[in-house]
Amino acid sequence: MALDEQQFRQQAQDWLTENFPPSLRGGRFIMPHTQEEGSSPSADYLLWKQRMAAKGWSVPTWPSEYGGGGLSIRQAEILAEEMTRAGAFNPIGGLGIMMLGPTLLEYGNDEQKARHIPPIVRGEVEWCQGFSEPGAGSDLAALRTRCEDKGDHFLINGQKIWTSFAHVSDWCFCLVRTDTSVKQAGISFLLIDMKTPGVEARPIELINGVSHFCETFFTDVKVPKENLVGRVNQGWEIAKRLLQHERSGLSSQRNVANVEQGLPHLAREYVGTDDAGRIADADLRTRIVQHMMRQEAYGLALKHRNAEIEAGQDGTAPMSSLKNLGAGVAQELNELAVEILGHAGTGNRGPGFSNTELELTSGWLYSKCFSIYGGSHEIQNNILAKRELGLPGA
Amino acid sequence: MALDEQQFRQQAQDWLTENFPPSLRGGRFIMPHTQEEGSSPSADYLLWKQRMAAKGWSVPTWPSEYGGGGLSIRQAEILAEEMTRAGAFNPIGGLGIMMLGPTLLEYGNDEQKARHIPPIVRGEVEWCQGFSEPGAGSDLAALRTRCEDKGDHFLINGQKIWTSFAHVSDWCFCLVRTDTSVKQAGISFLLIDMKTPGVEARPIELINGVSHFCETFFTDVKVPKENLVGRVNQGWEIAKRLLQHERSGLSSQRNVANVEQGLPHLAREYVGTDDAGRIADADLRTRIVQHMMRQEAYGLALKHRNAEIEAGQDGTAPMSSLKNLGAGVAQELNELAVEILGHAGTGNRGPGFSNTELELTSGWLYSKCFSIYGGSHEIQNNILAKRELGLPGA
Amino acid sequence: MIVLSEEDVMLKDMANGWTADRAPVPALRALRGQLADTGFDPALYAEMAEMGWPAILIPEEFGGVGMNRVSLGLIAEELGRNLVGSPLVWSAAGAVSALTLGTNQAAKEALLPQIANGSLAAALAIDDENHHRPHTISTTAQKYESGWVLSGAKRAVPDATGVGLLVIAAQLEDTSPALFSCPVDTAGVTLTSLDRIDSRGAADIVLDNVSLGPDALLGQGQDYLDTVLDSVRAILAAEMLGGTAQAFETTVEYMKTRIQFDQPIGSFQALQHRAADMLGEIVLARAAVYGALQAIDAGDADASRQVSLAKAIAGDCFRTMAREMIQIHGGIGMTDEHDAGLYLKRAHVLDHTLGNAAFHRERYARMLDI
Amino acid sequence: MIVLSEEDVMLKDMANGWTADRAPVPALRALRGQLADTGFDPALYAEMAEMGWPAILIPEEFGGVGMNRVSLGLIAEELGRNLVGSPLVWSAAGAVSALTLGTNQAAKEALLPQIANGSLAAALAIDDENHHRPHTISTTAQKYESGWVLSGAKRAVPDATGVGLLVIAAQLEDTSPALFSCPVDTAGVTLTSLDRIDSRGAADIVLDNVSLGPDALLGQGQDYLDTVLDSVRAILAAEMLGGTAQAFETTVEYMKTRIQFDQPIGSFQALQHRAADMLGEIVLARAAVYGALQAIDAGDADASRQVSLAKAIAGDCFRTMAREMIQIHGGIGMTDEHDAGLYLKRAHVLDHTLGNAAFHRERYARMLDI
Repeated sequence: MALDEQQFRQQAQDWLTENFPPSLRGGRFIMPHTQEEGSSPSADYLLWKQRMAAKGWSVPTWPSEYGGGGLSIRQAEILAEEMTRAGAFNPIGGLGIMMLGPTLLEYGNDEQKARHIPPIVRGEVEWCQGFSEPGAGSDLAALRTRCEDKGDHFLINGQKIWTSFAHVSDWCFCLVRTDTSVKQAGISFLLIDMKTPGVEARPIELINGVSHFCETFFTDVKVPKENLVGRVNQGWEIAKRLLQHERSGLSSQRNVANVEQGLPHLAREYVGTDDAGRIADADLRTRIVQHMMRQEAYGLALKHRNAEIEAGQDGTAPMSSLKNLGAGVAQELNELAVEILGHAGTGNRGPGFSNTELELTSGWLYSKCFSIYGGSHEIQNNILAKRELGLPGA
Repeated sequence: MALDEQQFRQQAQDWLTENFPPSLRGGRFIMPHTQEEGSSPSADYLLWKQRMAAKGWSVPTWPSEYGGGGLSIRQAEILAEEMTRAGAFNPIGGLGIMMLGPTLLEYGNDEQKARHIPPIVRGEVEWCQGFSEPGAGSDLAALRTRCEDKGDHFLINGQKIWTSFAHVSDWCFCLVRTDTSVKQAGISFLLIDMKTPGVEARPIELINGVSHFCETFFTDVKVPKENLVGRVNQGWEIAKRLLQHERSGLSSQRNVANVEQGLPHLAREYVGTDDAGRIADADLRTRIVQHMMRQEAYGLALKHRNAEIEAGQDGTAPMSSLKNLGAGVAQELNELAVEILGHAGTGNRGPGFSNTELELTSGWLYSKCFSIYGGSHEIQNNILAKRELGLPGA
Repeated sequence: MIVLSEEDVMLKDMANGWTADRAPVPALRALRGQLADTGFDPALYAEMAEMGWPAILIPEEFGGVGMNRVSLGLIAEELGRNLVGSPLVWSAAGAVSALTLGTNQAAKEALLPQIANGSLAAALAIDDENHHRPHTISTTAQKYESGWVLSGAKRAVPDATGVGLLVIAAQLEDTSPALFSCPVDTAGVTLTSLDRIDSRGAADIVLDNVSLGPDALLGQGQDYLDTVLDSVRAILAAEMLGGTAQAFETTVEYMKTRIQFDQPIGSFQALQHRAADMLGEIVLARAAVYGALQAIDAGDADASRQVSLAKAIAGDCFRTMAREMIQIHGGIGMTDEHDAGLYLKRAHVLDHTLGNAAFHRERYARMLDI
Repeated sequence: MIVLSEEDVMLKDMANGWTADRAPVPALRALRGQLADTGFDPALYAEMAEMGWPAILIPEEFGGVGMNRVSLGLIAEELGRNLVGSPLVWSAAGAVSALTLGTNQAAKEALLPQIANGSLAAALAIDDENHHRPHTISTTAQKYESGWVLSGAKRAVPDATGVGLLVIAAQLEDTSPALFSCPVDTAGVTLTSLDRIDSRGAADIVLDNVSLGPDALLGQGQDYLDTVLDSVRAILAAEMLGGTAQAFETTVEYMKTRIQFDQPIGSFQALQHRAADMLGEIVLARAAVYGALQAIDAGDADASRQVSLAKAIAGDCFRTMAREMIQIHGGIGMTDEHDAGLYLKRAHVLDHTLGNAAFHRERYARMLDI
């Protein structure tokens, strides 16, 4: 098996050498949504996207039947390592890949899979998630968006919130209430075309000025019955599975993109070093070190989980723990980054602040939602107490 | 008023110069209980005790009618400052002073006050507290020790636990169940002579080897009816008040007696300093500094509370907060002390460890109960959530 | 002691009422986009002056009311509760301390009455770069027969764009630091207005051979500078305490009303205990802040250490509370529309003003020779 | 990766079963008061030897089984769960690494087979004083024609009283450190048995001109010493991980059974969330510990850093968990009769063995040039 791994590593290297445009080296994923904000991808970016889509390596472990890479988790890990080594990156992303795809592969019918998955693989269709409502945040199952069976179609009325990028998405996977007499058991899972009349998305401005989260209103929206995933009232089961994919996706993100050369580098630049070459502020240095150790241990925990899954074992690290740890480590990183910047980490807009400084400051503010979205820290702890530790309810 | 304060300060100084035996300078309170362990107090100690008792300054704020000092809180504070300055200390202490006395002054009848308070002031009678039971720890009101009205006396049967120094105490103030049909409202407050037949106290050994907490068994114990404080079934109300005195007493203890010259001194001795004269281990130094700042802020909080009470205002700092903060600061101190000692902080008994090292290590282990006794950290937080913050019940 | 005089209680109640009425949080929001102008509302500052607030520390002989730092701290705490924008702290604690602790009688006579009546507001320009290092000032002041020439750059000076007077830290030729008074429109002074996250005014300042008269020097020496800075830091700590208290109270109220799982989230014990622990932290912060103010008022020998204690503890406490405010509010706390983000941003900026918590922990340690 | 081979799974199950059966926590209690003798039960160590545990890292040519550090770590973890007393770590990881990483062929041939079969147990005498400072060893070794003379003192050497062999760190004349093998009954070696809180054996050692043969030198140089120490530290971290895991599981079980306010205390959300957060800390510790063991096995260039990561995180985690164990158990957790105190005491001693968490954080920082 180590030999096979070596062979695959060589193949990946060769393919990357041939196909990854050197001009993109060190670049990163550009969300299609952000194109409207002026940073449209280069021709090389589009070429790279096309090649990765054709190879199926945008989703390396999905079945090749639907355009995926058909790789094992270990091979995907090797691929990721080789991409890092080559300065390459995955040019295709989004909620379709992180959440809906894996869910459809499990719960979708053949027609739904054939229709929706290949465009996700190719990065052609953007999906948003219609789960939370104003009165249903942590208590997601309290959702009230109404879905009536009108014979030849469903009729949707209600309001969602925190629908990221709803205003620029093509489709929405949505939880709707199909039975008001029960709570979890009255929810269904629906795919809604965002261009359907009656759908309106209004961006909400966040504390760092970005506004990709929306309020989304559904007013007499007609949805074809073929867009129901699973059975009527099976939505909660499907949603729980999808949320596992979300936790998994969120827990594997390192959320460190903004500080590419690391905190010590930033600290040396902004705070300086003492005679022994140590970061000059001993109190700050102590906290940077503690953080880096947590960061490294967390990286090892992710690596171990992947190895376990690859080996067909149950992961020893619960996904909810990884989600919380990942959020905590990333928030810590962002806190330290702005502390290192000092006054330079207090800017809203230039002049007086470099773009990097503004990005770090904005990123710090945004990082506060890591422990809220995808199931808050508190909700993950409830899950852990019940499912992992078997503690009794109140 | 500032003038009065100055006058009183002078009086206190004068009295201390005349009455405090110089041989005791820098000494400290010796619990009468510990005499059996060989450290019997000197003749000067007994003289000092007798003088303080006669002056009533063992309990400076208690009414002079019952032998107290009749001072204001501010005067008591000045007295404490002057005693510190003179290297003096209060030679009389214990639960009678900290808990029962204030409670009896409020709820006791004239006969009870006249009988029990003067001996407490003089440090002649030691009291223990019979509250907790094996099934009633944090949930104190679940207590089951039975008290039957036998006409001319009460008959007590049951078991208490964590009765500190029960095995060497003269009397016990005790919560007993007088009505099994209700919870809090079925509890009474009783004074029990520990020499009564049927009372048996068995010391429990703690993790640091001390064993002043006891299991106390009551088997057909007859208690005169005059020993009931307040009314039958009024015990919970009285106990809550008494527990406030306990919290107050616990929160004012600094619990730092073991590290008299402070952590920096200890660290300089055991860890050393760097070229700039700082404690050599930067990580440890950072934590020592943080601790000392919390310690100082906590000291200020206590001082402020006394000033507020003196001025007849409601304290802005809740007693439960002070209890938790005090316990936390003291535990932190003890953790740091043993970390500073290194291997020297791992001893159970000599040779190889000095007495100071053994005391610090034992004190560290014992400090773990600061957040448990007198109402655990969790119970104080429940109290704060309900009473201070007005948060709803589950 | 924290026990307030009747006078102080009246002052505090007045500040509380005025702030709630005239300068609630929406008043801060209204400042956004106007930062190139003043960074605060001059009309509101005029009202503060009418109430005598800038004059609190000014001796009566110079038109002031001669109250103490505890009094000013009480006002700062109330302003902090609603994140009120104004140059009060810098004028009433900063410039006033620079003048009263200094030796320049002419400047006192000229400036203190104007500060007292609110016609002159001031800013303090201390930091040369992104971190607070008051013992290594790089801006220089050279003495000539005709007066002084200042050269250098000052970073992120709060409220500089809206005031008439700058008090500038510069290094003398013997390397000791000094403070200079400098009208903001002096030739060679260039302000670049900053747009900072807390929506308050601030500017970078370039000092290009700025000529000042011989009377511009207010005082000199490291002790003098430290004492002036401590006077401001203690008041900033009081402002942070107010912000913390308000963030806490708002959060506890939200916990009583937000329903999830068919009950108010404040009924969940995990949140209850976090709120209870937070209450304890505020107890510590309050004790430290009023301890520091009183220590300055009493002229205690260890007042500087008490100030660092207060600034560090209040800074950490406000940051932590603002984070908890967002976390407990959940998604809504992340929106610009909600106030939680404003508290977080203000906590961050205040923490970094005149030395963050780490700076003051280190200063505390050195003062105790640890 | 943490994925275990079938062989390792078998080993782990075996260790788990044996420990539960033969060496549960009461076996540690039984050692109390016998510390002047061995500090561990020789009969139990003989059973471990029969199972081949001391031989795990020893190459087959010297009578060993040639498995890797992950395998030994799994055993240490299981022993740590029940606080088993034995010189296994010092013999199987310490002395064996000192020999196999060294250059002394004669010593390997003489000693490794005895260690493998359990007839010779060893202790590592590193620290000269109360803190772990392996880069400033004060014990000296002087070379003479007839061999070596060691002088100095060693502090708190674990299990020294019950073993036959001491491996002693001393400074050569060129100031580089070296390790020497020294039978415990060599003339000039004086042991003072220590009574420590963890009820395990340890001794202070005085080396008064101890003469050793020319073959006593096992290896030398700072790298050599660091690598030997890392080998032990990683196994100690695994032992701490086991202790943490057991303390956690015992506490969670207690939460399910202890009734207060008419319900199991485990139904209180404040405790639930603390347990959930603690679970996350154990996830990190486990990842760090197995990461370090694998890094050594793989000969990774950054293995030393990984070891410091593991030792620091496992040390903090075990301490924190032991404190929580007592707190959640309440009064009963404070009694000597309950096991909680034993976990706290063992956590404390293990943390301070071969460098506590602060030592390893600093070492980690220096290796990353922070």
